[in-house]
Amino acid sequence: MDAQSLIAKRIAQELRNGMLVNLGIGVPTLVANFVPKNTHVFFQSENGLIGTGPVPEPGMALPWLTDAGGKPVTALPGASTFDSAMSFGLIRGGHLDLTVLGGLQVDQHGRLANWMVPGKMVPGMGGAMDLVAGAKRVIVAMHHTAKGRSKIVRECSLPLTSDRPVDLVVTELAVIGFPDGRATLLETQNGVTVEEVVAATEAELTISPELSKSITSMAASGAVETPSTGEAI
Amino acid sequence: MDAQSLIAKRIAQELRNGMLVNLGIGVPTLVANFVPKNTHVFFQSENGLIGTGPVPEPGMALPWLTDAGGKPVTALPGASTFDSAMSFGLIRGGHLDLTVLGGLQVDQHGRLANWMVPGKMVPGMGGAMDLVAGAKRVIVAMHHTAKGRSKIVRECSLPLTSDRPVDLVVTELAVIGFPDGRATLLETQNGVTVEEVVAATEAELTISPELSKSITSMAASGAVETPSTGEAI
Amino acid sequence: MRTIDLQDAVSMIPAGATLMVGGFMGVGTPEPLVDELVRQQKGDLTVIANDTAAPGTGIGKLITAKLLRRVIVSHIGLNPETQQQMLAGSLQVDLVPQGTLAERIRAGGFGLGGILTATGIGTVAEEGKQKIAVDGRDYLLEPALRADFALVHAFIADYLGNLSYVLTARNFNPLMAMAADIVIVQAENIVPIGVVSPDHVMTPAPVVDYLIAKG
Amino acid sequence: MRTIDLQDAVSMIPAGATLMVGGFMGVGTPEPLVDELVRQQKGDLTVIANDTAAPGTGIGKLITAKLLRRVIVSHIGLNPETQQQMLAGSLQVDLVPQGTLAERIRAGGFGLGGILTATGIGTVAEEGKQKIAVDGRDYLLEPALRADFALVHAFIADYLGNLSYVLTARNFNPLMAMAADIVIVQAENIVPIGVVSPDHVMTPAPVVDYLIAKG
Repeated sequence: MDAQSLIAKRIAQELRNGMLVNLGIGVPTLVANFVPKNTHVFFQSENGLIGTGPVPEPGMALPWLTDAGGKPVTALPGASTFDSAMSFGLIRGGHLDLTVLGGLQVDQHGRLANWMVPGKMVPGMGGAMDLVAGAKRVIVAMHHTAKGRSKIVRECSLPLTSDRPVDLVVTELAVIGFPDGRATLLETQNGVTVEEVVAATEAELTISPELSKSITSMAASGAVETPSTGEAI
Repeated sequence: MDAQSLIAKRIAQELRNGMLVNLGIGVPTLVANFVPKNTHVFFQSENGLIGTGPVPEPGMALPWLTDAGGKPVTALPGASTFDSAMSFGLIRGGHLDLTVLGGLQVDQHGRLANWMVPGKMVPGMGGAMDLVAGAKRVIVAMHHTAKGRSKIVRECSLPLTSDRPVDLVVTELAVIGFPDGRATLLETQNGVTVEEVVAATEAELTISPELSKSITSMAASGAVETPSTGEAI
Repeated sequence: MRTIDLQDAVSMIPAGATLMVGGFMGVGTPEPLVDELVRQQKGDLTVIANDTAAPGTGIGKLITAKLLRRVIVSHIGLNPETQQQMLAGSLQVDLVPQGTLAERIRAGGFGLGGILTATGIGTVAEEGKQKIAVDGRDYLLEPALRADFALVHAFIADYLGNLSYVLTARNFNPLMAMAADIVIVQAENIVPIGVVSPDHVMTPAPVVDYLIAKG
Repeated sequence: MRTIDLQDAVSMIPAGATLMVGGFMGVGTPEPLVDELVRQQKGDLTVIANDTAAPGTGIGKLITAKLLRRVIVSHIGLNPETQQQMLAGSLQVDLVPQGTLAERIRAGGFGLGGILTATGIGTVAEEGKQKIAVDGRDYLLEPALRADFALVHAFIADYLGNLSYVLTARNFNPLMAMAADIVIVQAENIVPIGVVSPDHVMTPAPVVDYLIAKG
């Protein structure tokens, strides 16, 4: 499985029945491909739609039914549409259970930068600031590194999207959370060692007690090498 | 014609094609009976309706279609319905061309008191404060006096509905405006003299130059007695 | 969204809770929920609503049953019992201009801290409130309102919980459906998914927590 | 409401005017009005909109024609020409978070002084803005937005000017229809009075000033 699908599939495990979910463009969009069986979630598109369906069959596209990028989509039975104030009322008002967004950087307290690179890329924040400030749960889907440099940093050099910390970062190497405001390695992706994650991460990384324990028990059974302790590295 | 119809009929002359109009309960409601021919106005009911029609025929009342007092009404072709935020967005946002409201007192600067009598009647302001603060034009429909006392007073003894002055007060005796913030007698109702209005009015009353002129010209033709000058009395 | 019996829905509501109740002079009020509150004698309630209707109708029934400690409303003029309980000191009545009330509820549901309105300036409604100037004009800061429960009346609900309202029974219902921790809906008609066009859904299903099953 | 020819409608708009233009990445933008603005070479305009679409689409056409002095938008990422004009200094780009933009426009149309939102706190979006605490939480005061003209796209207009929008072409259109001094509507379909149910009217006729007659 490629890195993007790996990330999307892991995030899809966070989906629960009845959730209202907003997926950003790029890797987050792929999460829709991995919704667990018997789990019904509502996908919101911030241009005014709940119940976004897949890309229409050839010849069936309607110019008035698109995703937030302006690309034709379909609507599932039970869909609803609304204006932009309502769309962001759902987001800002705490009705959105989960948003999955791409990231440029996440700092070790969980703060996300994902909307501009000064002097280079200034697309505008679109709905990103509202999504991070307003969603009940924010998950960042991104590659662990870019051009060999960690995207999980001590301090963001890029402008923040919000001062509200995200809840989870899922990369092709690891799942990182921010309990007590500290970047904490919760899981490694299949076949990745804690050392590999730590080596690829600039931020101070706490190893979660659960992960330490499971690794220790695996080590005891000879499955892996003894890892570093559960202390901050 | 009774006093209430006289008031309502005069106010109806202020209606213009395409206006959005909100009528309060009581005398204001009667204005709908006197809409000039070939004038189409939209009547808004603040419980969420534009296009309020007359009372339904017997057996045709619908529990979900009422006026702001909860009484069954009909809807005219081209009606629209909306929630209470939208209803008051229309009012507060300057989309309402005219509101006609009852009054308890109006002071000589045009400020209206019409929502409570301390220690006696506390119905709540309902939509009155929004209507007076927000409508493009506010007309008060009321009797000139109550129990022999002027309702157009120097200063309101009752709590104000808004500090925004109303535009016009129409009583069974007179039409009074507030140019430059001063109560100004603009018209007398048919057969009523300026003196009678002045005598029935506690507020300082300026006589409008137009009214003075027309009275003077009528006096010159022997129609009325010479009135007081256009000065404040 | 889950379906629930009327009795179980009301059992969830503890005494002392803050409820938003849809309706305008009783029109668009979920009467079965009101009746069940009376039957279960849920007391000490705070109700946020447009008005207290009239005795025997909608919220008027809660007044008559003396279940309310406090109401936040724009109008009580058609219910003399509300006035009596207010004067007797057994009921706290907070009067709010109707448009301000609607926007404060909307703000609560839309994640806004409050609203800035000129309504009420220069009147008793401004007492105790912060004034804020924007572009040289004064506005009152009126804080957002939320509730523990919203009791919502819909004309149509589909099996997912998408709601539509009808004519003047809409009023405060869609605003309240956004502004409470738990949203309980009584619908006149429950229809299969897809019967209501996406454009005609006024409250999207994900905000609805419970839909009262037909008895 | 009056009906008007496309050409006459755009003739009303002076150079230098502030326009709100409906649409989201071009979807729900009144293209005939945009095309006519280009044909009449109305320049020096300020546009308030969600985004600048892409070259050849919606507001992108105004960008390409260099008719804009300033845009107040949430996103310009799909239009490299907007970025070029911004970097060249010929176009002022004010970026506003999308939800904040929607609410500021709504506030302008609903007579509110502005909005109180937590979005943007701790980011560059808070620069120069007043912070206001309500119930112990900080919010940014974001002032209301209004325009001289709103260019609105509707799916259906009736002869009175009642408007309905369709699916994701709704977006900013109903908000903008409330927030401008003069509201000009281009509708895909114009239908007799009564064809649209009162409950399905999304913008009531009295707020519409001009409806573009079919050519």
